[in-house]
Parts: sequence; structure tokens; C-alpha cells
Amino acid sequence: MKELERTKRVSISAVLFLLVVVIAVLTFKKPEYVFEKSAEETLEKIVEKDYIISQNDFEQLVETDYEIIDIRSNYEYAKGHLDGAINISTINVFEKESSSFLKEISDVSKIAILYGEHPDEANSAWMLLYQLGYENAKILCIETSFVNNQFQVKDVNLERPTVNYAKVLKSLMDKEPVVVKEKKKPKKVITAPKKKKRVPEGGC
Amino acid sequence: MKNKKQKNRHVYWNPYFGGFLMGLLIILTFYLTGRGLGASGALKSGVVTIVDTVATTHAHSNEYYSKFLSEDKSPMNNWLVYEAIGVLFGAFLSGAFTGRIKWKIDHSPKITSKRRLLFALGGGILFGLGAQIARGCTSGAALSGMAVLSTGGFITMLSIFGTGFIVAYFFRKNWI
Amino acid sequence: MGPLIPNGLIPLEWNYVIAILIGMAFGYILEASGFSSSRKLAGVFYGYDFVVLKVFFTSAVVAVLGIFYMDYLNLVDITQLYVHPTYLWAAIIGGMVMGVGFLAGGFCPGTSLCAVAIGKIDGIVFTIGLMIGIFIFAELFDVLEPLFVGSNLGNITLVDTLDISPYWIIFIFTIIALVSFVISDIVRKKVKKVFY
Amino acid sequence: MSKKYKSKKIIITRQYQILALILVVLAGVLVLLPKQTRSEGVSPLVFVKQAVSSERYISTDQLADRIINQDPTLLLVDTRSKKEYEEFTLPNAINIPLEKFFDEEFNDFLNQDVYDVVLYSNDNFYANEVWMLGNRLDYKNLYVLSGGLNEWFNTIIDPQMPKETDSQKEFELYSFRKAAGMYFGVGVPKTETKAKIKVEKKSTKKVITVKKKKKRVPEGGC
Repeated sequence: MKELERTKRVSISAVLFLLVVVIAVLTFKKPEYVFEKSAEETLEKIVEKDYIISQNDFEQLVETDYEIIDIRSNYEYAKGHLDGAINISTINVFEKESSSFLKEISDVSKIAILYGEHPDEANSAWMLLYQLGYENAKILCIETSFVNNQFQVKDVNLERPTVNYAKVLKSLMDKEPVVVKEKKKPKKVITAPKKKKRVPEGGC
Repeated sequence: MKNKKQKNRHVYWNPYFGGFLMGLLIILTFYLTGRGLGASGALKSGVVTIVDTVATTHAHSNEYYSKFLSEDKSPMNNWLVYEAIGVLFGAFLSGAFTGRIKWKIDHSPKITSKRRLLFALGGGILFGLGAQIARGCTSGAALSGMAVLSTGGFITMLSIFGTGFIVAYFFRKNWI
Repeated sequence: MGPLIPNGLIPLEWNYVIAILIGMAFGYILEASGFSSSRKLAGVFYGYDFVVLKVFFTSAVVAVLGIFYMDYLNLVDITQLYVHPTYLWAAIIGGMVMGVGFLAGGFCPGTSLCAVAIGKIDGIVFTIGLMIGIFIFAELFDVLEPLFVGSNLGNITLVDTLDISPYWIIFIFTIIALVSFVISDIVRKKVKKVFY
Repeated sequence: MSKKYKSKKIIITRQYQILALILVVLAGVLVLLPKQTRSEGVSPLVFVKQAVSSERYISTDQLADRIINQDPTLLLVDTRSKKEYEEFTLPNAINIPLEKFFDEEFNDFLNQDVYDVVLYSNDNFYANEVWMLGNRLDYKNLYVLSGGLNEWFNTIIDPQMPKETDSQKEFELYSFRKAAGMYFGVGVPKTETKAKIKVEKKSTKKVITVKKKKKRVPEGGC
């Protein structure tokens, strides 16, 4: 029935335990960036699709309500960009200046209008920002390019099938192989209305 | 030497030290495997294996056994079985170091060994039954459950010890 | 981030090696704390030996503290840990049956294995009894099934049940454990000593 | 003797008090520590690196090649709506509309490490969103069909004849695309293709789940 009455071992181990915990807590660095939104919440938001803003709607906005953010690389930005756009490329979102700027505009609930070469590109940035908790970001639905020393912008239709697949496939299948081979059907291009808008000075 | 062992025989660790190490072990177990300790699961695997070898058709038709039987895997091929083997080894080592290994029956001087063994058997049967109903024994349900604040673990623990205190009076002769 | 094996940080082949090592440590600690003696175990119900209570509560407090600190420090993801499922009535009735069995037999499964290892005959008999009990349960499964699968509350924790922060629960639990240690020492002094 | 014993006893009590204090302090600190938000999945820093890289894209030619060679590790996932999926989709593709990304039944397809999952929609947009959600949760082997079905149509089903002045390579690509188009039912007598199309809809992939991602180990305890 006897047990060791000595407490030496208990004391030593308890103190060690305490030390380990204290050291662990003191040396613990909080992860600087955490996603505030869970993946489920993000999905809910994605399905709504209200974070995509077309160029028309964008023009209706009051100037002071938004900041335009160019998420392309510095180099692309330097070549040409929308008027008043600020360059924060996606990979640099975590840089001090960028994150403090983003924070600032989210605090005054300005809308951060994101654009890139294509909405796809802006989408990456938007996903990142939304999950980080910036709920005020929107994607500007435009395609930008730099052609002939001109910064060009055009509208895009997202997720619009260019052709009616089933129909075209059927018509193609109905044709004899020989006919298909000879046929040079011009590629159907996205027939979005080309609107030249906001063409800045061209070049840097 | 022998004298020293004799003296050592009944000296156990300071309970707080034992508890502390056990706590660390539970942490380690959860950290490594994501689950707690257990003991009765191994015995269950043993029973299933025995029944399966003695009466295969019966084992497969019984709803409870068939839960643990699969075509390609023996029920003995289970984490808890290996753990139980480890327990046997570990306890043997500890007993060997302190010279506690001996054929022996623990009981109150007031009762005979036979009575003690009968009660042990009966208690074992009840405990086995209860452990299956509650899905775990003191180590699996109560101890490991409490470590992750499982409600079921706390309920089981309170239920075991509560009942224990209530019925302690009837079994006093066995122990005191 | 832990748990290591479910997250694939340790290959699955090591699982059983780790099982044996953990089991050895478990058995060693149980035996060295005196859990292989049934009279010592039963002492907690008669107030002459509180080793069960002390070991049990100390380990629970240390484990719960350690796990929640590790969770806080991002070392282990607490949501991935196995939480013993709560089947309310199964837990209560099973616990009661176990309570009676504990008093009659003087062991619980883990400790009976320790007793077997050091040659306690009552431990061996108890283990045989355990297996018979499990056998009986399996044979009576049709009768016991409603109890076994009924009142399933899922893998819930006290946080879900009581709806307070886990840290407060731990704090309260720690205090309860410490108070119980003090009380047990007082009781033990009052109760007549039993030698064995 | 007894006095000595008594003083020893007091020291021991003192030590126990200190030990108790340590436990209380540890528990108390846990209560007082500042709470932190926790999020599942990869860290934002990892996420952004993956999101800006174009490694996830697979070109229509590569995909056609893999389909024709009947690559067993390929799993096509159509992220458009059910209606669109029923009208036309790629052979053996399964339909996981964007909003059903977290449905239990599809988890086994997305979160696994057996197949290369190729996501597609009409263009890149939906597929990219699904891909990024997957990336967030650290799902492996997800790819996006570059340009989506629009690109698929323009290149495989209805490729443009290269100009006379184009390089040999262009012509090789063109003939590959033509042949691939043939495989997918363009320019083959009607009766055969009808049958083919019917087969296309069925997905016969067997699902093998990743064990490691399971949130709770089903069997535990005693």
C-alpha cells in the first residue's frame, strides 16, 4: 500500500512541464495571415456572383466610392493601366504597404475594383482577398491588352458558350468526312461588343 | 539484494507522478495517432477471433461479431490489440524491476481465495458487458474521453464511480 | 501539424510499432502506480487508498491541458482527434454495470492486463470474465441493440453540451480535481488504515 | 524523531501546494490567452503562390491525347450547371456544379490522390473557382482545362486549317486535332456516333478515398 511520499520527481517533472509550456507559448508566433472566411462561406459567395461588376455598372459608380486596383505585374502596369489604378499584383498582397492600403479602403468601405489581363486573373486575387476577409472587393469584368502601344480594354462575357455545342457537334457529325476536311469554317470569335474606353496616354 | 527487493515490493510511484506521466502519454498518443488509449477493445478482438475460429457461420450471422469481421483482415490485426500486447510487456517489465512478479491472489483476509476468484469472474463478466454497452472502459471511454472533453467520457466516468460508491457497501467484506 | 499518423506525417506501417511502444509505456505506468493490485484499486471506494482517483484526475488534467495548449500552438488539430461518441443511455447504463463489476472484480480491463502480466491469479480470472462478458453481450446483441445504438448524440464534447469556452471548462475541471485531492487526503486520514 | 517527521511533512505539503498552483496557473493562462481565429486548409501564403502559377492549366491538346489513350488516371469534372452538362459534355465526365462543391457525394471525387481531376466549364472561370476552393483545402491533383469548352471546340472539334505559310509543326498539330476530332465523333458516319454519345455520359470511375483526410477516426477507444 505504500507509495513514495517523496515529491522530488513530481516537482521536477511538473516544473519541466511548466517550462516547456511557457517556452512554447513565448516562442509561439501567431500566423500573420489567416483566412477569415471558411471555404464553405467562400463558396456561398461565389455562387451569388454579385462580386463581378460589368463595365457599364462600373461607370455608374461615384468616383469616391471605389479604388481601382491593377493586379497585374509591375511591368504590365507600367506599360499602361486604367486611370487612377493602383498596382498591387496578387503575389504582393501580403506586402506591408499593400495590406495596409487594402485595410484602409476596407475600413472606409470603399469598393476595391480588381482588374487584370482577364477576369480569371483578377479572380485569383479576389478569392484571396475575400477569404482574407476583405468583403469589399469586386472584379471588373474586362479584358485588358496592350496592342500597338495602346492600352486597350474590352468587355468579356464570362462562361458564355461561343457556340451551341450540341447543335454544332451534330451538324459536324452529319457531314461526310470529306466535306469536313475541305471545309474551312472561320473560327467563331467571342462577339462581345468592343468598346474602346479609357485609353490612357499610351505607353508609360 | 534480495532484501532490497523485498523492501521495494510494495513501494509504488507517487500517484501524482504516475498520473503526470500517464497524462503525458495520453497527449503523446493523441498527438501521434489521433485517438486515445484503450484496453477492452483488444479483448473484444480476441473474443471475435475465438468465436470466428470455433463457429465461423455463427460469427458471420451475428450482427455484432460481423461488424468486426472482414474478408481480408483478421480482427486481431487491430491497433488496440498491439497496444494490449504492449501493456502486458510494460507491466511485466515494471513488475520485474521491483520484484512484484509472483503468483498471487489479492483479497481481504476475511474471505477465501475461492470466493475472491468467483467474485473476480462475476465482476469481469459484468465489466465486459458494461464496457461493450458503453463502447469503452475506464481507459478508453473515461480517461481518453476526458482528455478531449468528450461528454460521453465524463458521463461514463461519473456513472462508473457513482455506482461504485453506491454499491461499495455490499462488497465491503471483499476488500476491507 | 498533428495528429501525425492520420495526417500521413508518419507512415502507416509504424502504426503498430507505435501501438506496442505506447502500450508498453501505458502498462509500465499503470503497474508502477500500483494499478495491478485490486485491493489498492478498490481502496478508493472505502477511503483507505485514493491512488486511483489521484492518478486518474492528474492524468486527465495534464492531458487536457497539454492537448489544448498544443491545439493553441497549432501543433495538433483538435477537430481531428477521435472524440468518444456519446450515447447517453448506453453510457449511463454501461457505466453502472461497469461500476458493479469494478467493485465485485476489483479491476478494470487495462489494470487487469497489468495484473495478468505480473501473475495475479485474480487478474487472470477477471480477464477471462471480461471475455465471457463480451461474449454474452455479442450473443444478446439483438436484445441490447436498442440501448446500444439509441440516444445517439454524436461525437460531442462538453463544449457543445454546456456551451461555454473549453478553456473555462478546463479551468473548472482543474479546480475540481485539486479540491478532490485535498478531500481525499482528509478522508484518508480519518479512515481506519488497511494493510495489505 | 517525530518532530523531524512533522517538519518533513510540512515541506511536502508546501510542495504539493506549489504543484497545485502550477496546474491552476497553467489552466488560468489558457483561459486568459488571446483567442485566435483558426481556418481550415492551407495558409494564405501558400494559397497565393498556387493561385498565381499557371501550372494548373492543361491544354486541350494534352487532354485530347489523354482521353484518346484512355488514361485510367484521368477524371473529367464538368463544373457547369446540370442542364448544360446534359446537353453536351466530354466523354465520361461527371457533373459537379459549382454550388455543389461541398456535397458529400462529390468529396470522394475531388479530395483524393488517385486521379488527375481535370475541371472545365465553358471557359476558365467556374473551373478556376472550383480549383481555387480545392487549392484552399489542399486537394491534390486538380487541373483546369485551359480555355474550357470554348477552346475545346475551337481546337479539337473544329480546328482551323493552318495557312500555307505556317510551319510544319502547325500542320502536324492540325492533323492531330483532326484525328482527335474524329475520335470524338466528328466526321464519322452517323449511326456509330450516336451510340458513342450515349456511352459518353456514364461515369464508371471507382472512387478511392484518401484516408488521411477523414476528420474523425471512426473506431477508437476501448
